[in-house]
Amino acid sequence: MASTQSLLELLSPYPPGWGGTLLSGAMATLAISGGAFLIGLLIGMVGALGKLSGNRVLKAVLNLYTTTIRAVPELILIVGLYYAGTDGLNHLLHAFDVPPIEVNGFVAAVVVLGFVQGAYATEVLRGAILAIPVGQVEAARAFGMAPFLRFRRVIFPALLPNALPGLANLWMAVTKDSALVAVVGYQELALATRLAGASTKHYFLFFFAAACLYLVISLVSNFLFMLIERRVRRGQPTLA
Amino acid sequence: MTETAPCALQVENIHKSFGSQEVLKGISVTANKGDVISIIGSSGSGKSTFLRCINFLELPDQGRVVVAGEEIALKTGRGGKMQPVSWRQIERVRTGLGMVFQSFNLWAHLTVLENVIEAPVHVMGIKRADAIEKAKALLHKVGLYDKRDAYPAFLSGGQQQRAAIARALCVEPAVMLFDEPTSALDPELVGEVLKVIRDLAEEGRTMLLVTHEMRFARDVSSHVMFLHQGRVEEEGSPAQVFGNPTSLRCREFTAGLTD
Amino acid sequence: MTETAPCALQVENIHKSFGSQEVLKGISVTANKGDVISIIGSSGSGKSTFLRCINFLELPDQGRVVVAGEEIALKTGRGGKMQPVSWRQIERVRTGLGMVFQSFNLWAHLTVLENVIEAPVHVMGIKRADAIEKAKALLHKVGLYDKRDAYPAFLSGGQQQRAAIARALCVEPAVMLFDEPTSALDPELVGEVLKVIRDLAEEGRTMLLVTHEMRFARDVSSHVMFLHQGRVEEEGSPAQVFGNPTSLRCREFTAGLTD
Amino acid sequence: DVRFGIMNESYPPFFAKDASGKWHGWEIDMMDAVCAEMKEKCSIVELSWDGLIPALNAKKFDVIWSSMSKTAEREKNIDFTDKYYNTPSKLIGMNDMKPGATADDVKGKTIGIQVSTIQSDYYAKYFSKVASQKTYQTLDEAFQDLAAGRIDYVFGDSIALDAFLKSDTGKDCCADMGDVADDPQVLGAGVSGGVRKEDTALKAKLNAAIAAVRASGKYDEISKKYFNFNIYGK
Amino acid sequence: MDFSWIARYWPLLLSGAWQTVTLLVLSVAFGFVIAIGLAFAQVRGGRTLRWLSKSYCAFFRGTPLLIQLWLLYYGVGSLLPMIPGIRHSIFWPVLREGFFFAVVSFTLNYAAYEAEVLRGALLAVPKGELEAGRAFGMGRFTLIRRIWLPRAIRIALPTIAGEVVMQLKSTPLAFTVTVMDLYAVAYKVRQDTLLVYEPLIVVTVFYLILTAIIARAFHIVEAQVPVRR
Ligand SMILES: Nc1ncnc2c1ncn2[C@@H]1O[C@H](COP(=O)(O)OP(=O)(O)OP(=O)(O)O)[C@@H](O)[C@H]1O
Ligand SMILES: Nc1ncnc2c1ncn2[C@@H]1O[C@H](COP(=O)(O)OP(=O)(O)OP(=O)(O)O)[C@@H](O)[C@H]1O
Ligand SMILES: [Mg+2]
Ligand SMILES: [Mg+2]
Repeated sequence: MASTQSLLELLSPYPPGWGGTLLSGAMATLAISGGAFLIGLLIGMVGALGKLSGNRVLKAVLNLYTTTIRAVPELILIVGLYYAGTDGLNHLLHAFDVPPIEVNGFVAAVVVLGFVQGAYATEVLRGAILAIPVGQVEAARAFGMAPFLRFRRVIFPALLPNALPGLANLWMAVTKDSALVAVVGYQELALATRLAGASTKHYFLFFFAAACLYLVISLVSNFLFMLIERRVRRGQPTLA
Repeated sequence: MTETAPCALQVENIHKSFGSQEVLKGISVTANKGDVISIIGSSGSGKSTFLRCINFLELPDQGRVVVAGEEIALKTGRGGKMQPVSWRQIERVRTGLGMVFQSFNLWAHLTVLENVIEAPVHVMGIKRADAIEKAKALLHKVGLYDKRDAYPAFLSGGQQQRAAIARALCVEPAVMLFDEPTSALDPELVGEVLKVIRDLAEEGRTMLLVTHEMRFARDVSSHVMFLHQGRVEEEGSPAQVFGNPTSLRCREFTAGLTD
Repeated sequence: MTETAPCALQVENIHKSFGSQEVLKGISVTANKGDVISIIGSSGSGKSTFLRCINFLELPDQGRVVVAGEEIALKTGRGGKMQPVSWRQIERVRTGLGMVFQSFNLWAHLTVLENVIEAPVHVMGIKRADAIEKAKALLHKVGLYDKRDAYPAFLSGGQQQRAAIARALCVEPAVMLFDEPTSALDPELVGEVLKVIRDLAEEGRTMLLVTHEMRFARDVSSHVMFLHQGRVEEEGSPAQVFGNPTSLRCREFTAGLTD
Repeated sequence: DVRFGIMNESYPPFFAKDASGKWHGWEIDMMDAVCAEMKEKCSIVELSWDGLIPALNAKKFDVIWSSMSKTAEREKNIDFTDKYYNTPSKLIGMNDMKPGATADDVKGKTIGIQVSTIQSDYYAKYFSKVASQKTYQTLDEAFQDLAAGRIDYVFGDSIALDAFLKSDTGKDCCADMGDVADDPQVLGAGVSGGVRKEDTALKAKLNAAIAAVRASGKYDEISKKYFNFNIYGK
Repeated sequence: MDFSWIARYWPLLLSGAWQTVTLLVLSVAFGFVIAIGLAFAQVRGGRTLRWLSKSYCAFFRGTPLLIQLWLLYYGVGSLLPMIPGIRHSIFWPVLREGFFFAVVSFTLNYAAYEAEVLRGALLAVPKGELEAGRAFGMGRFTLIRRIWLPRAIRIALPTIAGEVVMQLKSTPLAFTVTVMDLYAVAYKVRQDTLLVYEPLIVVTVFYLILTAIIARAFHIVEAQVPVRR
């Protein structure tokens, strides 16, 4: 009977303890979130520059992207892409006599979450770029820097201090949103926790354990973000 | 017909409006190798805007810019405004046009030395060690060697301005655009900068120089332009513009000098 | 013993270091009502720092500041550095010390007019309509009335500087600290500002003025200080400092003026 | 080869996953029995509830085998096999309350019900005029609120409710208030397997297998391992 | 596509939409006020304040909102009835409702995220502009109210808009404490009818409208001060 088991046994990393399940769930969470965050950053960077490019059509398209993608519940995106999407894809492939492919649930989840992250990141980065003193960019132009070089050498380092807090928030949020991948049959930390809770009825124990794992993840990331921020804020006077 | 050597910079009939305000109403200038052209005029008369139009930091509404014989190709875009055909070309041309901004615009995340070597290393592709060598010499020249590892936010106004000058000099552009390069400098340093500009002119570089210091304009330039209400109201040799201007407005403006 | 009227501003023995660099090594100044004191010196000699120490934007390491007879109370804080006893007192005293910054520091989210009325309305508690009235008059005076609804980012350098001057004048402070208020202005406008400063002095206001324009310093001031390597190297009436300086360094520095 | 779709969250004693990732429970045993009867090789596909229907339609598996009640509403979208179990519905409440499970008893009280269960339909039909309800995603949450005194009753499937009453918290706070009056129209359809509408052959095969398992006594044998009453219902 | 169920569920949908909007508005409004305090504590506060604020943010950003809601509702909330007399006090009707706990925990969580954004924006305000304010004798609060905060908020606007939308997307969690927000209604419909997409599409449309309103509102504020590019 579960209630007679000591709590430590429940958390032991080897079955029948649930510790291992939780840990591997945490690893899955990290993998999914990391992938999604990186995709999001990439999309966000392109999106932000696109929005600021002054091209009206591009801007309209990107506005549509950020508004809709942020509005649509992630669940519908994942379910839609994974089930309806692969179905459609395979129909299409069938028409060309290509054998059907199996979209991996993990890949679908990462792509969808990354796509959503991209919408948020676009706005974070757009704000950060707008906060760069315009003269610094003009100086880069005046010295004949091509757009990519300008971005790499001036805009990027100058936007980082402004963008980091928002990006850190996105990272924190995606580590929790990754719970959604359960709908495609992928088990990460949140699901592992509910499973352990439901099986043993020790909800609080496992929720607490999961909270600790999440907290460790975010304390470590907090620390890393702090180091980066300290580095990119070099040259800024402290506010007296 | 034999071709003459192209002049270093030829700017024709630049027009520029901000909203309904027409700031430049057709300004032209031609500069040969080694010319130092001063642009004077009251505050808000469009001097900075003119300089910024030359290297396309502002898109002129109309006009022609030819740098060292190469014309910057423009096409008429939407709404009848000019559009460059190729930003690539502009980027290439810009490397030959050094600029010192009125508000310095140093890169805040780089130290003084890093600011100075940034363009040589990353745009011109000069070896880092060589660039540092050259940058150090320049920083010595403007008296900023001690501050080479300081970030711009911790510099005095004059120090920032000197850093900006060193930064522009380090790319050794054929044409230099100076926007009030001595506004934050003390008389001694103004003298130093004057010397630097003279040396550069002797080396054959061309300079466009916006300034409020008439004395400086008189001493340094081969040609002076007086901008007023978007037009060139008066131009000629310093002696003529300061000594014997034809325009009443110019006479008023330069009156202070002879006090 | 009868008490004499307190002098408008008394600053004694200000010391200030940044890291290991000692920028000010004991600077003092006393200004009576209506005095115009010019501070000259080479770039990086600590002029701005000195002004900023007076209204405690930089905390001096050591020294005394007395404004209109009220001494700003300081205590020795951690690490032996001075600490104000009450920031409240400093805030109150600052309302009597107008400042024009070398880099203007206009508030970017407010239009020119809003910048000018900000302090009168929200610090002095003047009625908005009255403040606008006054601000408009001031903007007329500095020739910026047309630009009153523009945001600072869209102004030329000289226009920004004039906005900063109008902003400082609008609070009608007893003591004004000007940090190179004419650096971005053309000769005509410099003349205007000179007139404004003279008028203010006649009204009995006290002014401290950092400037690189020796001519301006000579014409406007009742007293001139020459800063060098953190010390007052030379001071006295303009005639004396510019005409017959005792210090060799000062002689060199002002040499340009008599050209 | 038949693939069974099971919700990936445990619902003991019907299905639950242990820490090593193995599934067990009454419904799993039942599945094995049905498969043996059909002479098919069976596999489990686990998905969250949200994924079950789309995955069924996308042919990622063939039958939902996850304690899903058959209702008229649901039958519009998928087909159901014959029922394989049906448990009574009952009320539990704070132990200081008077037992009874009629509309009169619950008058003015708050009843906790799991979302989209046959009990919530029953509530709508019989109790909604006199009592108020709170909707929970899982019964476990409702139990906690009952123990905390935020609601007066929990109305649900008797097996889950009895399990709670036997637990440490349940023993202390709450008591059985009795079964509600039966209404076969609402409560009677029972739990069955869900299949795609076009899969009539599979449906027939499953129906036959369920009937055979019932007839052979295998059904009672499995049930005895978990329950001490007849879980097939009437 | 089958939307016939709307005929039966529209009262629930309406009340769900209302719950979603109130949850969002209340938590964003209260959360923003708290965030301002937290951000300034980190930027200007002494060592203790800074540490407290940092820990607060680390905890609330570091743990899932769901777990915070749980701890509050099933943890703290279930201890409440033990306070003598509270079950008969006038507060009980509010205190026993999941809605109250949802608002509280959403507010606390939103504040932590928003504080981080504001902190960055406060640091991005050019130092000179603050000095100008100080030089004119602005007191701490005048400076914050007139210069620092408005300037920082403008810098952070795009990010703040994103955080508000994210908060909207978090409201479905309130269902775990029995709040029938719009998403929960859709969930119920899906369970009842086994329709996969249709109920979610209704939610999506509603979210889209809300998001468009939020984006528009922020855009209007953003456009008030033109930026030179
Ligand atoms: N980006 C802009 N948008 C709108 N108006 C502008 C912009 N830049 C400059 N202006 C206006 O154009 C006019 C000319 O500006 P410009 O900076 O060229 O003047 P300037 O001659 O350099 O003056 P100063 O000597 O004060 O620097 C001014 O009235 C200014 O307000
Ligand atoms: N915040 C700071 N941190 C470190 N060093 C500083 C800081 N501010 C100024 N300095 C240094 O202090 C010295 C004096 O600076 P200050 O701004 O007072 O010079 P200044 O006399 O106003 O010069 P200028 O005429 O160029 O404006 C300079 O060498 C400068 O680099
Ligand atoms: Mg200019
Ligand atoms: Mg200075």
